[in-house]
Amino acid sequence: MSHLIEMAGISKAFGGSVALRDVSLTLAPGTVHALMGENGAGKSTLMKILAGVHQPDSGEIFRAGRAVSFANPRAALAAGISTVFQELSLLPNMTIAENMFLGREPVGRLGGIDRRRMREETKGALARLGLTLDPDTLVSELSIAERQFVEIAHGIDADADVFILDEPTAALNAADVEVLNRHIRALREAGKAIVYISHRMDEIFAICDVVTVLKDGQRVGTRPLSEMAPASLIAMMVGRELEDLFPERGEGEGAAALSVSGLRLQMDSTPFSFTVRKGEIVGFAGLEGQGQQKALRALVGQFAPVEGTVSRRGETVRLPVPKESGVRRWQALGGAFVPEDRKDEGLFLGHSVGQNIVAALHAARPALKAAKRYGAVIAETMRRLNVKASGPSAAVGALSGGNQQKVLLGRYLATDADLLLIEEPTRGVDVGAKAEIYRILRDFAKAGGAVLLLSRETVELIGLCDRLYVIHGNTAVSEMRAAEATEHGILDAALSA
Amino acid sequence: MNFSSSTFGKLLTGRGSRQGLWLLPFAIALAMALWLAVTTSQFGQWSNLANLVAQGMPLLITAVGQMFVVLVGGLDLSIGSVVSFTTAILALDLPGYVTIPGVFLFAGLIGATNGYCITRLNVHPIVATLSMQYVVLGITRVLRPVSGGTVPEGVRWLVEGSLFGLPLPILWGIATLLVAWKLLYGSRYGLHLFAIGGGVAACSDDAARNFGIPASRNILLAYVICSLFAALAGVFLAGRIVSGDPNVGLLMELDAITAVAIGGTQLSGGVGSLHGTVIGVVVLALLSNGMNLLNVTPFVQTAVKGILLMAVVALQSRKKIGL
Amino acid sequence: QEVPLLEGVTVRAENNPTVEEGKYKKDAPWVIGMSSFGVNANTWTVQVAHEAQAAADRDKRITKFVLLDAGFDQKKQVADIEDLIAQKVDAIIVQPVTSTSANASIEKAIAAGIPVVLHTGRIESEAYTTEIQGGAEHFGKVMGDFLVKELGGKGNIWVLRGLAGHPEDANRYNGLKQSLEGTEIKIAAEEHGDWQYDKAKKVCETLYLNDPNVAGIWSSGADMTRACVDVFKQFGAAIPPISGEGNNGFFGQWIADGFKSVSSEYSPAQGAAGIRAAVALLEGKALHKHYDYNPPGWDLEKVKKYYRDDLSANVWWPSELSEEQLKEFYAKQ
Amino acid sequence: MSALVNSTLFRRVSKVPPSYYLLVVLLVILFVARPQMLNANVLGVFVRQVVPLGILVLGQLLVMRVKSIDLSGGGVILLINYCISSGIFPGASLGFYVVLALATGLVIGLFNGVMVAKRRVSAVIVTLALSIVLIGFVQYLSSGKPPGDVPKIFAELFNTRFAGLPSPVVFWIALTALMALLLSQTVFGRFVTAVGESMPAAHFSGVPVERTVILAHTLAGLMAAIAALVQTASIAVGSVRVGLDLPILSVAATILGGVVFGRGEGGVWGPFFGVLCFAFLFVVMTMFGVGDAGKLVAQGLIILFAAIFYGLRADK
Ligand SMILES: Nc1ncnc2c1ncn2[C@@H]1O[C@H](COP(=O)(O)OP(=O)(O)OP(=O)(O)O)[C@@H](O)[C@H]1O
Ligand SMILES: Nc1ncnc2c1ncn2[C@@H]1O[C@H](COP(=O)(O)OP(=O)(O)OP(=O)(O)O)[C@@H](O)[C@H]1O
Ligand SMILES: [Mg+2]
Ligand SMILES: [Mg+2]
Repeated sequence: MSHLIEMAGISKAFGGSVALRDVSLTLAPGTVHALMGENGAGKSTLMKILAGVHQPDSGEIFRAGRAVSFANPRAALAAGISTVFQELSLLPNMTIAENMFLGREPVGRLGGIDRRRMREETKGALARLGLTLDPDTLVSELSIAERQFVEIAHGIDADADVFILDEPTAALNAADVEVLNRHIRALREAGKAIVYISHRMDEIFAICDVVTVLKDGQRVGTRPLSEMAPASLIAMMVGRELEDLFPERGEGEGAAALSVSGLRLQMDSTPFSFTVRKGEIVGFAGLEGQGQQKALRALVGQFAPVEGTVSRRGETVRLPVPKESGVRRWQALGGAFVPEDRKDEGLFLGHSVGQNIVAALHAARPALKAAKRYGAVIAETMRRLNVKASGPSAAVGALSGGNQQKVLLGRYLATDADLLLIEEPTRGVDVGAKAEIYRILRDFAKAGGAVLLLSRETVELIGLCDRLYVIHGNTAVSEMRAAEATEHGILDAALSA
Repeated sequence: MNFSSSTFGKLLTGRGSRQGLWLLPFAIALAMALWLAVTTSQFGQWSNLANLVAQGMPLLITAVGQMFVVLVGGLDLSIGSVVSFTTAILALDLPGYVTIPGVFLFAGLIGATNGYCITRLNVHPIVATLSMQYVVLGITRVLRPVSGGTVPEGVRWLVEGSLFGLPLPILWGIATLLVAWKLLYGSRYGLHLFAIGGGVAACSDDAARNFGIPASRNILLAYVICSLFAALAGVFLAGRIVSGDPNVGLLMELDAITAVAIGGTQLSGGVGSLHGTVIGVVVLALLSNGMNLLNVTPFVQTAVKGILLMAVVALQSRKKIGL
Repeated sequence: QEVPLLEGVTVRAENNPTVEEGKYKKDAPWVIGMSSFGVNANTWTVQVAHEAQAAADRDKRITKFVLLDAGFDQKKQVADIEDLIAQKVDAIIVQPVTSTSANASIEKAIAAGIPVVLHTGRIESEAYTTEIQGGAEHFGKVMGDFLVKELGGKGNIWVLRGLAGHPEDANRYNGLKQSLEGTEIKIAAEEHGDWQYDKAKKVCETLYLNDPNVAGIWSSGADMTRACVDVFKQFGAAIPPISGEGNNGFFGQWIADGFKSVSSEYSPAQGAAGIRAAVALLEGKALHKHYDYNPPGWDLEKVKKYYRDDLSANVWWPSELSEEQLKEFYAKQ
Repeated sequence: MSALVNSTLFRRVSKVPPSYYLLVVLLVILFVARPQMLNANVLGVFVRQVVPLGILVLGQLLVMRVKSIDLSGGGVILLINYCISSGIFPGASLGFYVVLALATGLVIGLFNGVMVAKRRVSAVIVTLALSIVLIGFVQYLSSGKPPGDVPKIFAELFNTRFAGLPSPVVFWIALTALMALLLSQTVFGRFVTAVGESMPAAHFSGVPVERTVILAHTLAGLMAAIAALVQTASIAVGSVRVGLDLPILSVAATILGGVVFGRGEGGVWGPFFGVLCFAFLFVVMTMFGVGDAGKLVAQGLIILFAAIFYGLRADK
C-alpha cells in the first residue's frame, strides 16, 4: 500500500444540510495535496472528519490500509494525523509553550510538568519557522499572524505522518508564507503527506503536487497540478471560466472623503498624512506589522496614536479618540470599520445571519426607539453578497469561513456608510467570492463611496486598489498608483526607506 | 517607555500574565497590617497573630477550594452547607476514625454530584450548587436541629494544639497551601484547569477539548476538590467550636468567593493565582480583626467592611466586562 | 445583700455556687467588652445593645464599653471573644450565638483571668462566671399554658416557630411541649417564620388558605404575632387566641382589636443587667453563678400600662431607656 | 436514554424553560390535593407573596442577559425600607417616598453599572460589596434611630384589588409586560442581545457596549427600588435585616426561567414563571406539612431536577 490515508465514500450532514456527499480522497507519502473549492464546499468538514473532530455519517477511513475511526482529535493525533485548524483555536490565557504542549505535557520528576523541556522545544519549533518569540508569552499578547504561526508550529511540530493545514496562510503575508513553504517542502522530503487548503492560487501552484477539487460537498476531481493552470483550476472550482478576478478601476478623483494629517503612531515614529477621495479604493501595503493596522485602527479608537488629525465631512477630529466611543463616532460620521478577526471581533457566532447583518443598523439608532425588522435589507444583502446559508435564520457559526466573511462585510455594507475601513477584505474567501467582493467594493466606490483597506495579499492590493501607501516603520514611506505598482516595487519601497 | 507594557506596569495591571491582579490587594493588605501594628498595641502580639491565623483558617481553606472551580469558570455555593454538615457529622456520637473519613467521603460525593450535574447534565453551576446547598443544609438540620454534641477530643487538639512549638493552625495553613500548590502548579491537572478556564472565558467551551484535554472529567474533579477542602474547613471549625452546628457554614461560600475575587482571580475563569487567594483571605481577616482591635462599633463595622471591599475591588479593573 | 440585676430576676434555688467575694475585684476605671450574637438581627437585639450601652454610660467608672457583633456567625463570635481577650478588657459579657460554639473561647477568657457574664442564651459548658438566663422554656410555657387554658385543653393549634437551628427557638418550643403534655391539644401545622414579619405572614396566609379552622396559635414571639393577626384581619376572620411578646406594635394591635392573647416577657434590659453583673464582679461583690429570669406573662391590663401610642412599633417592653432616649429612638414620625 | 434525549419530542419539550412545566406540575398537584384552592382569590394571595422577588427578577434577568449579575438588591431593599420607616423624613407624602426610592435605586444601579462597565470590576464582587455597604449604612443609621412604622398608606395600597386580583400582582404583571416589550421591541433590546452574545462583536458593530451595560444595571437598580417599595408595603414596619437570599433566589429563578449569562431563551416570561414556581413550591410544601429541613431538601431537588431536564437537551 502506498497510501498513507484513504478516505472512501465519506458523507456528512449537519442537521438537514448535507456538507459532504460520498467524497473519497487518498494521500500518498511525500506529496502535498491541495484541497480546493469554493467557500462551503466542504473542505474543512472533510479534514475535521480526518482529524477526529467530526464523525462521518457513512464512509470509511483507512490508515495505511487498516480501517480506523477517530473519536476525538487526540485519537487522530495518536494515529499520526496532525492538524492546523482553520479557525484559530489557541487558548489565549496560556503561554505559547503551554499551548504547544497542551494535552501532552512532558512530566518531570514528582509528577510535575517539565517546563524547561517545554520551553526549549517550543523555542526550537518557533526558531525553525524563523520566529524569535519568547515561549513564555501569553497567546493573548500575540498578533493574529503570530498566533497563526504558533498554531502552525503546534501542528507541524508533531510527530506525525499526515499534516493537515487548513488555510494556514490566511493571516500571513508573502514573506511568512515563504517560510512556511520551506517547511512544507522539508516535510515532503521526509516522506510525509500534507493536505494544504488555501484560497490563494499562487501558493497552490508554488507548493502543491496534486489537487482535489470539491464543489457543493462533492468531489469534482483529483489532478496533478503539473497538468493544471490557474484558469483551468478556477474553472474546475467555479464550474465556469472566471473572466477577470479584478474589476476595472475607477476613473475620476473626487473630493476628499477622508484626510488624515500628522498621524504619529508612536513617540519615535515619523508623522505621516494620507487622503482617500470619493470614488477611490486606497490600500496600505508593506510588510506585516509595520503599522498599517495601527493606522487604520487609530481612526476608530482601537489604537491610541500619539497625535494626528482627521478631517471628514468638514469635521475635524483630533486623535487619539476614546476606545469606547471610537467605533460609534466613526459610524456617526458615515464610516464603517470591518475588523479582521471575524471569530473574536466580528461576528455573533451564536446569532443568525440576519441578526448579524442588521447589528450595525440597529446600533445607529437611539436605544429607546422601536427596533425595525429590516427583513428586506437582510434579504437584499444576502443576495448581493451571495451568502450561502439555509436562510436568514441560519446560525452564522455554522457557516463556512468564507460565508462568514461575507456576512461580516454585509453588515457594514447594509449601513449607508460612504467610507469603508477594511482589514483583510477577503480573508479565507474563495476566488469566486473574492471576485464578487472586489466587484462589490468597486461598485461601492463608483457610487461615490471611498474605501481604505489593508491586506496581506499584495496581489490583491495591486489588483483592487487605485492608490497605495507603503507603510514601513510606522509611517508612510511611499505613495504609488496601484496600476503601476508591482510586488517587487512595494517591497523595494518598504525596505529602502 | 509605555507604562502598561513595562514589567511593573504589567504586574500592576495584570496584563501579560494569568495570575490576575494581585499586586494591589497585596499592597493593601500590607498597608492594613502596618497601620494596625502602628495604631494598636495588641495587633503585633504573638497571641493576636495566632488568633488571626486560626480565625482566617476556615476562610483560607474554603477559598483555596473555591478557587479551583472559579478557575474553570464555575462557582460552588454549596460549600457553606458542606462545612455545617461536616461539623454535624463530627459531633455525632461516633468515633473519629469513622466520622473523619466519613465526612471526606460524603464531601467527595457532594462535589462529584455537583460536577456531574454541571458537566454531564449541563446544569448551570449556580443552580446546581445552590440546589445542593439547600439539600445538604436540609439533611444537616435533620442530623442536628440545633447546635450541640461534642466532637472527638482529637479534633479539638488538631486545632488548638501545637507541634514543635508551632500552633497547629499554622501547619493546617501550610498543608492546605502545599496541596493546592502541587495540584495547581505542580501537575498537569492544574495546567489543564487553567486551559479549560481560558476556553470557557473565551466562550469556546470546546477549545480545551480540542487539545485532547478531558474537560468534563477535570471540571468534575475541581468540584470534588472544592468540596473536600470545604470538609477540611469543617473539620477545622468543628475543632474550634467543639460542637456540631447546622448554621456554622452559613454564607461562607460568599466570603470564599469574595476572597478569591479580591485576590485577582477572574470569575469568568482561566485567570488567577494561589497567592492572590491567600492575599484575599488576609485582607478579609485583617479587616475583621483590625476593626475589633480598633474598637469600631458594630453599627459601623459592616459599612466599613463594605467600603473597604469596594475600594479593593474598585482598584482591580480588568479588560473584561461582567461577572 | 443581693445585687439587684433586673426586675423579675431571681437566684436559682439549687446547685448554685457563689463567686467568692473579691475574686475579680479591680479598681476602676474599667473596660468592659460584650460579644453580641447579632446586634442587627432585629429591632429587639438593637434595643438590647442600646440598653447595654445606656447602662454602661450611666456608670462613670466604665471608661470604655466595647461592643462586638457576631452577626449570627459562630466563627465570628469565637474570633470576637479572642479579640476582646487580646485587648485585655476587664470583663466580658457574652450573648452566645449557639449553646456550644463559644465554649472554647469563654474558657480562654476565664483562663486569662477575665470574668465572663452570660445572658440571653445558655451554653453547655460551666466555664463562665455568672449567668442571667431568661428561660426560653419558661417563655414558651407561659404561652403554651395560656393556650391550654383558653382552649380548655383541646383543639387544633398552629405553631409558628422562630429561626430554624437557633437554640432559643428549640427551647421555647420545648416549653410549649411541656404545656401540651396531657392535654388534647393537637399541633395541626408547624412552620418556621424566622421571627420575621414577612416570612410569618407568608406562612400564616398559606396555612389559613389551606385550612382556616384553627382554635389557637402559638407564636414564638417577635414580629410574628403581628403578622398573623394581620392575616386574619385581612381575611375578615375572627382572630383566635394567639401568644405574643412585649412589642409596642403588637400591644397596640392587641388593645385595638381586643383578641385573646398573652405576652411573654423577655426584656431587652437584660443588656443592662449584664453590665450590672459585670460591674458587681469588678467591685468584688459576691454573685451567684446562676440567675433565672422567669417572669409571669402579661395580660391586657399590664399591657395597657406599658403601651405608648406615641412610640413606634419597634420598642420592646419593659425598657430601662430614659424618656429622652425613647423619644429620640422611637418617636413616631 | 440517549434515544429519549435525541427524540424530536424531547428536543421540543426541552426548549421550553424549566419553569413552565415545573409550574404546571405544581398546579396539578395543587389541583389534585386542594381543588378549592385553585381560584383567583386564593392564588392571588399566594402570588402576592412573591411580588417583590418577581420585580427583582425583572432587573436580574436584564443584567444577566448582558453577562453581568446584581446581588445588591438586598441592600437596596433594606435602605429604602429604612428611609420610609425611620421617620427621618417627617410628614413626607407617598409621592415623596416613591420618588426617593426610585432615585435611590437609580443612583445605586448607575453606580453598579459604571463600576461594572467603565471600571470593569467583577460584577459579583462589586454588587455584593455595595450590598454590604448599604446594609452597613442602615445599621449605622439605625443605631441612632431604629426603624419604626411605615406610613399607613403603604399597607392600604398593598391590600387593594384591581380587576379582582390583588393590585401588587396586577402591577407585577404589568411591569413584566413592559419589560418584555422593552426587550423585544426596542433597539435597546437588540443591544442587550448583541452585548450578551459577544461584547467585541457588539462593539465593532457600533453598539454602545458600556452604555448598554450601564443602562441594564440602572434599570436593575430601579427594579430593586420598586421591589423595595412593595416589600415595605407588605411588611408595614421597619426592619434592620434582610436575607441575602433574595438576590440569590432571583438569580435561581431567572436561570430556571431559561435566561443564563449572555443568553435569554426564556425571554421575560420564563423567569416570571420561575418566580411563580417558588411561590407555589412553598405553598405545596406547607400544605403537605413538609418541615423546614424537608422543605430545603425538596426545594433543592426540585430546582435541580428541573434544571437537569432542561440541561439534557441534545443541542448543547
Ligand atoms: N458544525 C456545523 N454545523 C452545521 N453546519 C456546518 C458545520 N460545519 C460546517 N457546516 C456546513 O457544512 C458546509 C461545508 O463547510 P466547510 O467549513 O467544510 O466549508 P469549507 O469548504 O471549508 O469552506 P471555506 O473555504 O469557506 O472554509 C457549509 O455549508 C457549512 O455551513
Ligand atoms: N447615533 C448617533 N448619531 C450621531 N452621533 C452619534 C450617535 N451616537 C453617538 N454619536 C456621537 O458619537 C460620540 C460618542 O458617542 P458614544 O455614545 O458612543 O460615547 P460613549 O463614550 O459610549 O458615551 P457614554 O458616556 O454614554 O458611554 C458622541 O460625540 C456622540 O455625539
Ligand atoms: Mg474551511
Ligand atoms: Mg459608551
